[in-house]
Amino acid sequence: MSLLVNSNTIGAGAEEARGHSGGGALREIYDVNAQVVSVAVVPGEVYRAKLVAPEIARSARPLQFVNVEVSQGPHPFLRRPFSLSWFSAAEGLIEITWAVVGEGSKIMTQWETGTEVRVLGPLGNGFSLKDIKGEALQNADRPRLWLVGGGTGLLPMYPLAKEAASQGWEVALFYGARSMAQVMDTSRFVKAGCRVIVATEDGTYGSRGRVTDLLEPVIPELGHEDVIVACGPVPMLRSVKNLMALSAAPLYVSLESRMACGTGLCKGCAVRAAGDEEKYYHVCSDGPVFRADQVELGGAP
Amino acid sequence: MSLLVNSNTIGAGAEEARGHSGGGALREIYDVNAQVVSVAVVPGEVYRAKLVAPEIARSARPLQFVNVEVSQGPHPFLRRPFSLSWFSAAEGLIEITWAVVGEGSKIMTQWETGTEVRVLGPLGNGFSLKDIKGEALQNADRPRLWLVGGGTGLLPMYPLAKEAASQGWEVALFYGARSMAQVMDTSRFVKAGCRVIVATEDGTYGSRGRVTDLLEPVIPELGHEDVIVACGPVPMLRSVKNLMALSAAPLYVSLESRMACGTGLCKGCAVRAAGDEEKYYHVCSDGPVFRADQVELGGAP
Amino acid sequence: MGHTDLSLDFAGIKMKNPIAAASGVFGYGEEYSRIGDIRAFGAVSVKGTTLKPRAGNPPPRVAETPAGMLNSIGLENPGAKVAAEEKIPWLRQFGVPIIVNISADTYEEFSELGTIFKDVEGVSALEVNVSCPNVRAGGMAFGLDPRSCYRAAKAVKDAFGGTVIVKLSPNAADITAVARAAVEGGADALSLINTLLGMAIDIRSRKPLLGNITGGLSGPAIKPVALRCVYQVAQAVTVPIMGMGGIRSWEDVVEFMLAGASAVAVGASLLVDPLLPERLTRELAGYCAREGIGNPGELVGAAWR
Amino acid sequence: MGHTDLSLDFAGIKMKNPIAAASGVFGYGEEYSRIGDIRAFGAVSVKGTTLKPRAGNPPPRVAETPAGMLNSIGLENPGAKVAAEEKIPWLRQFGVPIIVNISADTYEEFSELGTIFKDVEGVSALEVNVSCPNVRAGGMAFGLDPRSCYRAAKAVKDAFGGTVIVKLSPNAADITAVARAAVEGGADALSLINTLLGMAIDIRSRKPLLGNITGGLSGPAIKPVALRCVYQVAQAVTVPIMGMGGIRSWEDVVEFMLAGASAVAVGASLLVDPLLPERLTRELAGYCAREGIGNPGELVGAAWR
Ligand SMILES: Cc1cc2nc3c(=O)[nH]c(=O)nc-3n(C[C@H](O)[C@H](O)[C@H](O)COP(=O)(O)OP(=O)(O)OC[C@H]3O[C@@H](n4cnc5c(N)ncnc54)[C@H](O)[C@@H]3O)c2cc1C
Ligand SMILES: Cc1cc2nc3c(=O)[nH]c(=O)nc-3n(C[C@H](O)[C@H](O)[C@H](O)COP(=O)(O)OP(=O)(O)OC[C@H]3O[C@@H](n4cnc5c(N)ncnc54)[C@H](O)[C@@H]3O)c2cc1C
Ligand SMILES: Cc1cc2nc3c(=O)[nH]c(=O)nc-3n(C[C@H](O)[C@H](O)[C@H](O)COP(=O)(O)O)c2cc1C
Ligand SMILES: Cc1cc2nc3c(=O)[nH]c(=O)nc-3n(C[C@H](O)[C@H](O)[C@H](O)COP(=O)(O)O)c2cc1C
Ligand code: FES
Ligand code: FES
Repeated sequence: MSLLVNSNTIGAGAEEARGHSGGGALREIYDVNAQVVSVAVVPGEVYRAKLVAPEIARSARPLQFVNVEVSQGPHPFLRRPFSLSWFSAAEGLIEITWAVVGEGSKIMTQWETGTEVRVLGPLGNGFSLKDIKGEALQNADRPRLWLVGGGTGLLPMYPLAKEAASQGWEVALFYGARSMAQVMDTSRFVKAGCRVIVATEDGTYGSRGRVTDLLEPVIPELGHEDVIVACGPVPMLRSVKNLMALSAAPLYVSLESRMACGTGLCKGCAVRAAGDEEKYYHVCSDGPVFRADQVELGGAP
Repeated sequence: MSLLVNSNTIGAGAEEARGHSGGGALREIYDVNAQVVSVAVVPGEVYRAKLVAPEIARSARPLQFVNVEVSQGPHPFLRRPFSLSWFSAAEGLIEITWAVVGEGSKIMTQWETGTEVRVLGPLGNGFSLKDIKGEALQNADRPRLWLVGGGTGLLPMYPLAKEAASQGWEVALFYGARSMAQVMDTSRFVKAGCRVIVATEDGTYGSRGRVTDLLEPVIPELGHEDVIVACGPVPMLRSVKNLMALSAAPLYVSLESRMACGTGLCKGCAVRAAGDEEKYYHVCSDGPVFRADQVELGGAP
Repeated sequence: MGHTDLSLDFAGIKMKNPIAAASGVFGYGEEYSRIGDIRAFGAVSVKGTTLKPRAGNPPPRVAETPAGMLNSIGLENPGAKVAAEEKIPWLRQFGVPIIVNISADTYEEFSELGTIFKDVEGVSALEVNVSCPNVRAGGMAFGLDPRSCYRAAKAVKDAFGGTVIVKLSPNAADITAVARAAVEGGADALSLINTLLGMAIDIRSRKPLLGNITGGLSGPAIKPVALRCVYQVAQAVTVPIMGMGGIRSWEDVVEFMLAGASAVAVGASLLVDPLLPERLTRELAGYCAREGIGNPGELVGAAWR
Repeated sequence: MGHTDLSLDFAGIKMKNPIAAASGVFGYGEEYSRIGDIRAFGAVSVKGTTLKPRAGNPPPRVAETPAGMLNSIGLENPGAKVAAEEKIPWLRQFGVPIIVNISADTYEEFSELGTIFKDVEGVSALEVNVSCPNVRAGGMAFGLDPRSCYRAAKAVKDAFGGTVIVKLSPNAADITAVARAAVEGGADALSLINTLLGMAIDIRSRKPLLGNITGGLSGPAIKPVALRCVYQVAQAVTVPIMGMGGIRSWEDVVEFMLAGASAVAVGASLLVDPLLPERLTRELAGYCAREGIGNPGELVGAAWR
């Protein structure tokens, strides 16, 4: 099976994919001094900001991310990785949406219109329909994209949902959150033409249960015309992977990991290759999107 | 000669002055979560903020200072010492006025009305007329206070000027700055009834020259009814000390030094005692005000 | 969510809570008594005390660095006699266990210091500073080499008899070897870490910023090194450990305990936030209550046990 | 305010400017070529290379700390053969001096590595990593003890013949002794410092945060330690020094030069600010012009000369 994502074979590791043919860049990464044009608190207890970053917006793909400077002083030292929750090449804008979990994401809540922040991107392989022109899918009448999102894992999938829906794919989003307060706005998915089914663990919104409970009943239906992309906490990804074990449909997972550079320089963002104790992929450069069967989802990051 | 400042003999060192009589505090120091009520850029390229700090305002004395938290994170790590440029027990307010020289003073320019900052004070011995009821002065018809200020050294002397003027002292301020842009507002001194004479090094404001050029002609006039207090860069203090060497009038200098605690805990703010290689005073607890003949003004801080 | 008891017996020292004042940021308590309540500490370690009075190093003595500070105080202290006859008796009134931090250039001096403080009422322990980077002769050298550390520990233990804590240097190539030697020499407990040797340069003058050229680095910047040292040493010895190095939040306290410290001390952060011990004690109790921890002792060494 | 020439001859390596990429934050340049211009560096030190390929340590491999970071990459690299046959030939095209950072568990391996890179075109120097805290066998141990360091340096020098740089560990109790031993062993230059051994603990899981438990501390937090090491070593040897540890501004570069470094390298800060070398070079030139400095070499060691 050769479903290509970007120019890299998904999860194939940097060496094989890059070759050494004279320094031609496979993609370009820009360090942009981006101005914030809007920032707001949106449903789900998350912040959302749009920034001016034409170079990044122009070359971005769904499920790519950016590395954001949160301080100009020596602390906090590292940049923070955030997925592109939306971007527009035409407008030259990118959008990130974040939960406040620690020091960096808290500093970012002080952004206001006009604030300038350094943003490095676009980063990662991303995931675009162009990449998965596998034979099976080409023959399908109406290919279907199933998105499975947990928590903030919903965010990066919107650009992909939009792309797919606009190309005539049938798109469904299964989305799970802890409780109503954490449920993020899914209306943009709906507007894009996507079917949205939500579950909360405590049943305060949508059906009661986990996102895998939503997925389970449809698994027997899945075949070669289907593609599944999951993004969320590792335990959720593991459950999805287990559920899908016997399905013919390819499953892709988008991973997170602790990062320093976000660009492949440091080899800090390792994730173990499935079934090989002595091989690692790098989430920032080989991923964040991997074929589920290529990575070990054993330990949490 | 026993001109007492605060309860400490000026420059007498902690051991002699404090005794060990049962833990009674000689003064109290408060760590206050102070709200900024106003902040402005004022002449002389300095910022000025008033803060609500009733405990500090109530017990503050002229030439005392506070230690200001500039960050809640681990960097910048140390607090910054700033003199009280004004305070009012009645209003429960203190004021600090600062030049932007580095990381901390720059962060402080982001303060706005309502910002809360931790402020520790009042710190240092300070200098009040109550402390210098020496015999000579008691006999004087109209005691005179001569203030000599260089650069930001002007700032802490205003509370003293006001106190002296209101108690019938004749008060004169000799003030030197580099150039017109650095000349700070002296109108509050004038309003308090103080004679103000200014020099700039380039002659763009007041007379051309250094503050010592202003002082030199009056030195022969000085006698037991006079007290001189100087505050500014060490080279200026050294010049003033040399000029005054043969004068009968007592000279006090207010010093700065690199500090960590500002409260006497760390012994970091050492200044060498005059004529004794093996003795140090501490600017934050023995000072900042010293009798000029007690400290070595050799090296810059 | 039951009641949390923060008290502990640290090598015979009865601490109400596990938060101590590190040596050198508390003097002998007089200055602190004007700012905060000395009773907030579980124990206090007084300024490094030498046989003879010391004036300390030439200024400047402190410099700020990224997330930390350098100091080269140079053990300014009034000497053992004044400490024993005036400082300790005064400090005793607060009823908080007093640890006397001692520093010396020779084993004989260490022994003499042990003898002097043997009979001073209210001294709960001696803390042998074999790790001060700020004095020329001796000081840190004892803490870099297991044999010297053994002898220094033994000299103090033999003379003093009571609880001896040896304070280790992170500048040692193998801190566990030095730790074991200290325990063999008679240490009842270990404290770590002292400062890392560092310096700052003033680009305007083009010269070292500190009067003493080099100084000791402390504060949050060194916390990862301190945690590593505690984690290693705690597994190498059986005596209790007082952990320190960059502690400024209750999370830091918990991390040190997980690494293997039974008690912790606040150093540089006390200079910046003098009321820190009260806050740490309150927040640690809150954390324990939330987590259903009866005594924080349950956490000690959990990261490797 | 005349023209400033930033170039230098660093132990035979012709550097256009004194700003190098530190080993481990630049890989072999492929990733960097997608972000910035490799020609901006005065020299580049490639990822620590071992005889056999290494997969590296289990994740998590990085953690943020106050003003710095920990890493435990564990020398993930494709091995000397791939480096020599594919990586270096590719990197050569940029015309920037290439320093190959090598790591080994035995003297024999060091010697073999020297032999392998002897005949590789475009290798300006070998950098002997006797200071990596992230691999179990060997690694840092060579850098803690003068004798082992001497032997490692000699093994590489004898086999390689060309310029050998020995990279020192700040974890040594006496770094000057190790430095002198390296020079005796044949080092033509020294680079320092490698990371400090540290760790982080996750209070939620109550376990070490890094998969490898301990890691190397770098970034601004360690700058005072690095400056001190450079200041001490520069006075103990006559070979040139490449200084590193927390550099992220032109002021830092000047401080390292004043301490005694002829060239400097950017490590962790490159991860955060990949275009840093261009900015540093520009700002250093600006500073020199303002100060009337013809070549920054004039600053080297001024803090103690
Ligand atoms: C590829 C990628 C895409 C991401 N996209 C999003 C997004 O769109 N929206 C969103 O809310 N979050 C996203 N995250 C998680 C986000 O990066 C972290 O929540 C954020 O870094 C936390 O920073 P902090 O300073 O607030 O937390 P702190 O805990 O103070 O951070 C300390 C260090 O740990 C790292 N860290 C902490 N949590 C995580 C985590 N979950 N994953 C990776 N590193 C972490 C930080 O980057 C920092 O280096 C993404 C992570 C990755 C790797
Ligand atoms: C008792 C006292 C009273 C003072 N009163 C005033 C005042 O009223 N107005 C005013 O503008 N300045 C005053 N200063 C100087 C003021 O403290 C420094 O300008 C300020 O600390 C600089 O901080 P920064 O972060 O901007 O500079 P940085 O250079 O980034 O600071 C780095 C470190 O050096 C210390 N430092 C830098 N410059 C000085 C200095 N000149 N003196 C002491 N420490 C320094 C800082 O406190 C900090 O620890 C006073 C200093 C002292 C000791
Ligand atoms: C200003 C200052 C003075 C110190 N003096 C001493 C001392 O006299 N004896 C000693 O053993 N340690 C001394 N130390 C080291 C501290 O006790 C502590 O071990 C170290 O600073 C690490 O902790 P921290 O990061 O919390 O400061 C001193 C530290 C500072 C900051
Ligand atoms: C992610 C990372 C990987 C590193 N890998 C190596 C290495 O392979 N070989 C080596 O000699 N040093 C390695 N180092 C150390 C750096 O080269 C440098 O000596 C150290 O980080 C101090 O500099 P800094 O504070 O600028 O990062 C690495 C550092 C980092 C941050
Ligand atoms: S974060 Fe540096 S390689 Fe991925
Ligand atoms: S600044 Fe700590 S004693 Fe003065």
